[in-house]
Amino acid sequence: MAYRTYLMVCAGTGCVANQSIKIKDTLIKELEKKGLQDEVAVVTTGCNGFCGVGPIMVVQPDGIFYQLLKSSDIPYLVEEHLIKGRPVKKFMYIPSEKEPPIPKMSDIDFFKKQVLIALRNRGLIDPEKIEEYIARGGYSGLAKALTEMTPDQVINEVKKSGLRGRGGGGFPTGIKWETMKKVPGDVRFVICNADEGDPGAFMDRSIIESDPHAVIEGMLIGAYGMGSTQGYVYIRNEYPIALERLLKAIAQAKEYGLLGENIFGTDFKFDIRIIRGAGAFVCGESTALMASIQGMPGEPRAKYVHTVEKGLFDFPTCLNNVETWANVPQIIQKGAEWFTQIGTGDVTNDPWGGSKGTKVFSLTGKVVNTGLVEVPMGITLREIIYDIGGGIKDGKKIKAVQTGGPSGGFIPESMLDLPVDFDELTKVGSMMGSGGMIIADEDNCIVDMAKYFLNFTQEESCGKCIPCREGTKRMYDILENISVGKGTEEDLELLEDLSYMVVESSLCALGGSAPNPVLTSLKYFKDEYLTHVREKKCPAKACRQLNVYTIDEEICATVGHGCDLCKKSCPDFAIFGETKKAHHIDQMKCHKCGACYDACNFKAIKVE
Amino acid sequence: MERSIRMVTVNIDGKKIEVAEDTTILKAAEAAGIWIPSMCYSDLLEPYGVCRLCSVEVIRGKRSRIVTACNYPVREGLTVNTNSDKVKWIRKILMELMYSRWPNVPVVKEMAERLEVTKPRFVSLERDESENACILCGNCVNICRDVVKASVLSFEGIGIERKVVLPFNEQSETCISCGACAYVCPTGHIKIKSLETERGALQDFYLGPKSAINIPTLQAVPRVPVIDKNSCIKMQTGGCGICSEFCEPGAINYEMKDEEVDIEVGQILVTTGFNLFDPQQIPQYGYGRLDNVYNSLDFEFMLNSTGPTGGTIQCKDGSEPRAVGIIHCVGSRDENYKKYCSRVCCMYALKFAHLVKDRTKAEVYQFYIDMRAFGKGYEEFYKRLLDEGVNMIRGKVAEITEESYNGNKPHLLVKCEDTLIGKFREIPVDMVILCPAIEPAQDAAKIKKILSISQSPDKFFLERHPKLDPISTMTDGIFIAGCAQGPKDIPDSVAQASAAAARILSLISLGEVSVDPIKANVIEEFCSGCRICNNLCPYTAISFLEDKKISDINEMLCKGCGTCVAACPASAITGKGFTDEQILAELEGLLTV
Amino acid sequence: MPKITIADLEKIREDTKRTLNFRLGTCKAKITVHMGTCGIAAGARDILSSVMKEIEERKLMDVIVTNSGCAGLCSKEPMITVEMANEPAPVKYIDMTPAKIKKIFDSHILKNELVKEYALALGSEKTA
Amino acid sequence: MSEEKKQNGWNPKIAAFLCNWCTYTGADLAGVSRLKSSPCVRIIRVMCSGRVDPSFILKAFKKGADGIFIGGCHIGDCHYSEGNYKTLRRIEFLKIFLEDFGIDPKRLRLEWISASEGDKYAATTLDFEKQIRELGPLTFMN
Repeated sequence: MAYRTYLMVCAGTGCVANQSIKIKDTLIKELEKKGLQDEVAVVTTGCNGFCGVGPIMVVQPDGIFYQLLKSSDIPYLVEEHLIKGRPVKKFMYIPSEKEPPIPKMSDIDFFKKQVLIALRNRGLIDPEKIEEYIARGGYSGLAKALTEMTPDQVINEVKKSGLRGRGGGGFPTGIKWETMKKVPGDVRFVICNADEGDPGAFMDRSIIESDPHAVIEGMLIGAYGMGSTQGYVYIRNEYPIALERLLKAIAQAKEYGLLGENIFGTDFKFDIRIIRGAGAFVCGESTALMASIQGMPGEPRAKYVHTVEKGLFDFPTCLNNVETWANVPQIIQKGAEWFTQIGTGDVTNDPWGGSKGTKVFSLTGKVVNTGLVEVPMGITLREIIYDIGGGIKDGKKIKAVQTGGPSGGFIPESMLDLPVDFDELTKVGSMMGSGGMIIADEDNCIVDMAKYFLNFTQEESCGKCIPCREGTKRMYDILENISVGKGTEEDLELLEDLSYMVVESSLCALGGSAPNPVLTSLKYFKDEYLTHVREKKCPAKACRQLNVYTIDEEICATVGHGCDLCKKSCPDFAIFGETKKAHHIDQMKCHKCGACYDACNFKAIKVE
Repeated sequence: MERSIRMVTVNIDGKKIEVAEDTTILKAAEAAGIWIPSMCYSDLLEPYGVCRLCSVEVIRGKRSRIVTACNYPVREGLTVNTNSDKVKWIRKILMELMYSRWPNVPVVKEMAERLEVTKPRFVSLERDESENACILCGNCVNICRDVVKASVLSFEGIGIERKVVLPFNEQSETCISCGACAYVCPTGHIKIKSLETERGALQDFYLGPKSAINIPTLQAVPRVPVIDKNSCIKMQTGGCGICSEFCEPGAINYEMKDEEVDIEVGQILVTTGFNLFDPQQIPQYGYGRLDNVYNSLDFEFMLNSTGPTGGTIQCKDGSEPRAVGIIHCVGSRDENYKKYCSRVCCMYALKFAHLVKDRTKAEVYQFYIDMRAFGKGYEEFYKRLLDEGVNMIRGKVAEITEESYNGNKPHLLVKCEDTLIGKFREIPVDMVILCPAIEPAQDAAKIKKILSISQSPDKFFLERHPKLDPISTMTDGIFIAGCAQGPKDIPDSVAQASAAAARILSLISLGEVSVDPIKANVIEEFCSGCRICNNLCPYTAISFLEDKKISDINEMLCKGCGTCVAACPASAITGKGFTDEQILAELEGLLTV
Repeated sequence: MPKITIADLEKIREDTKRTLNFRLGTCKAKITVHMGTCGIAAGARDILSSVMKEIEERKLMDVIVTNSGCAGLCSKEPMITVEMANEPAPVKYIDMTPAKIKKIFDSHILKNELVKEYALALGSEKTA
Repeated sequence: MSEEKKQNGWNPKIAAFLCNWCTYTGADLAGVSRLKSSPCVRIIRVMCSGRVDPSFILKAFKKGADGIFIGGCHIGDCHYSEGNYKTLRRIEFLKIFLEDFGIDPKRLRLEWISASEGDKYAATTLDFEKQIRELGPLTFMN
């Protein structure tokens, strides 16, 4: 039956968490009530990327974008838009109070500057139907590779495309595949690293949720190129929806004969097994991941013998990130030339020469439009934050951008015109990493943020080697002292010493990159550290132990009428004053926990 | 396909060295006499690379990199700088980290001095001041998993919480107590505890576990190493196997197993020997309870030059005893224990006395009931001892207790009644040697049942005739000799053994054995095939002939007991020598007088 | 589903192409049925279903149907606007009946000839 | 006739079947150690107490034996390992229907005497003789 309209309801984890499934059910019920169920189809799609304003629905073919929907809005919306054909302005995206709402999805600047390769099918297909993926040109890349290209041609194509690892290392994928191909032996493995342990990063999750077949086709092509017959997807158990969709996709692929024996009639056979990660951040590292697949505890080993020579079960193994695999079908289908047009640098003779293609970033933090953006390499940070991200929330001033998750670094406001690509970011001490991009504004304290990231890596360290286990703990203790006012200037120097030592001598990349947040924050925000150390003050007032909490007598008495809320909330009974009169804080007893500041609804508590 | 060993030249600290490819930098440097610090490296194990102390700077083209020497395989044209400033700086901070967490571990302190690290700039919150703290080097976990293949020890917890644990922190059954982890632990954090408590000298001078492959004693015949099955790792879990690597002639075969071999023999000579009576059954003597109370076997251990003390007579605390008491008839000639005299104790007790006098300046007291020096030259030896000043006290020892005068070292007090002077005496000694009774071997009853020979009341095997034939038993072809027949010393045992051997050889030289004629046989006509007798015979001599449908007796197996003769309802079986007619005739003769 | 071959791949792509194009809005012709309150009163609903039926029967892969609010000329309802990809100006038809719809499909949609007698005017209002 | 025999010099006739390995050797030991045992016991040597056929016992009573004594090895000590088990079985059965023949079961006695129990052999024979004397001679109505 031909539908005249399609309601694309986003079913990414973000929107599902905001009840988008409930909205879908109300929609179906409403359409049946209005008798439109034969004309209007409801399709659940993967994540659209604009998670900040979920639950999202896009009405096709007119391309109208609705956001922040509630199931109570549905009857009105069906009536207005689907029956009377009038798009409802109330639910559209409003860039800011002054500007009018923007109906068309393509006009919203969050989407305008994005170039979709890995996420090209997001919001357009139902990820649980293989036919829709095929309709979008799916598996034609595999067909082309299997029937028209030899394995070496496939590898060469990827090499020429200048594709580099999207997991964070940025190692040219073509070279990795080529070295693996050279190693003798017929048993070899291909692994997709969907562990994604960084806090605040959800690119891989969205790719698998919106378009699982892209990853499967990518692995099939890679396996054909490298001559592997067995693939593994190591996916985090904390991604239930992605896991479920991947399992369905694999089942459908098997049913269609795209996985298993003699695919497309050729003698190429390939199978994929899912391994569920138990949520250890260290298992994102390749050798630890392989140890985990082998049933051993996730502990990295020295990579002096590369995993492409001796990896899983001591056989040659090629491990790539989800996004890397997702790019491969497009490269094969549209050719390396097309891929090199996007991105920076020149890769014709040196694959390290530039960063080609696009990168998916999870834009979070103090930015207006938080969500998932896929931008061409070479775009500047400023464009991402201001054009796509819609600038800083509540008009605050930006302080720093933290890229690459806990292994990345802080980039100060002065360097926002830095084009985003592997080499530029590493030059300033940060790293592309998996793609986490957290925006910090003036209210964020750099010491506190560095402490947060270091606490994460220190807790997630596998504890095998001395520098990472002991070094990061000592660094964390020093940062802890600084944030409670016990830091000294030698501490800063010691902190730098320890950081360099940990970077240089750690056994694996986790230890090698854990100090990056500290190093970059020391490099660009030395002054903030000094205020913490010298004046024992935290400019952003995040390190509570350094604040002094006093009550503004006047506001408390008149506006708050001495409501006693703060007195009740104070754990140390440091607040005195009868009801109806102004209260005051006994500085001796106050342990600066900030409970009163949070409790007072009239902002009577002042913090210096 | 095995890659041929290619030699590569490597430049370490300016020295050009030729080594096989894939050897690690650490080994190559060692070959060139260059020292690289390492804490978690052990030759027995795959390099684990966790302490990072062996970090060195590797220069390839213009890029230099810090790598760990213990597991970095060398390649052609590699230049290594083991002492650049950067390397020294990294090692210094690494050492500070370790030193602040484990300040009193000797291995760490020593390495810290060597790397000139005196005082760490910070204090580790996880400080562990004990000398044998675990420094998480992982050697024990790795050796247990890779070499011993028992995988008992493992790491638990990640990051700073990481520690080595036994499964569920309990004594694990899969641990084969091979001691490999204790051996390989650099700080002595793991100790081996002997669970069962041996008594006497074996316990006091316990020298710790022997290696699984050892020569039992230097006087062993044949003097070849043997493998102790329960403590050999290869036999337990299939790991290790180092001894076969080092045995050039390749004489070690792990597959050899104890086999049960059936040998056809004509005669059996039972020389199962004796056991020493366990003196613990006499609590008053305090054996196993008090220190320095040994039985004669323990003392023999001490006297033996290859024994635990190398021949010197010493108390448990190592000092030389000032006085030694030797007690005869412990358990022998005693109504409550063994009524018989064990015959040999008096003489070896005198030997002990002589050796104590000879090797130490100790006073010797012999507590005896009757001095039985009956053998050739024995009495003269006894006289010699009296001249050497051994104090002979005739009386059975009542009790041994532990005393200490005004607080100095406690010593033993032997209480007995000296029947020659009619007084009750208490003699302070430092050491007591008990001469326990000789009792039959533990499994004597089992041997008796198997060979169907009989035992005398004192449980030694019963000889056919005490005077005329002490070496054969009631059963033809089975002979006994030595202490299996009763307590006796070496000369008597040798005499008996030779006699038994001679008797057996005479039978062998005869070539045939005269079988006594008393046999049973079946009269075919009478036998109705009722098969009552078939399973009656303990020697399964009676079989059933299917074709003739009658029972038949195998002459060689039949011992002539006649039970089947009496049982046969048709009296179809006659017993030669004891036929019914003969017995009835005897009856006739006896009763008609 | 037997082992898929390249041909099957093409076939599946064609079958689901229509739904996909729909989603992207790329098409040859676009028919908008005006369903303001007056339009519905004048029977715009059956016009819409008849347009859908026409598309169904003719298996047109690239014709999009949308509805919109009242076009302003209530007396002439039910009205539809037909926009052809290659023609610049949309055409409004008035007093539609299922029969007229069929005629419009035959000539305008398929043969690109305007049906003058039903057409009200070319072009559309200027929007601010 | 039986009363006078009892008083004036009647000596009971006791037939004894002794196993060659144990009781017969025990009897020999008793003799060697000069122990006093009952003279009226007339000994028949058999290789094993299992050889004693119950019919012998009946025939012996018929031939005028006043008491019958059977000596074998202790259970478990039998030279032929199982002979004495069979004897024990047979004698128990025999005792049951001795009464039917008018013979007092006390006239038949089975004892386990090992080769070294000379004293036990002597004591048992004396006791058995005393017992038979009380019972008096065995008479049949013919």
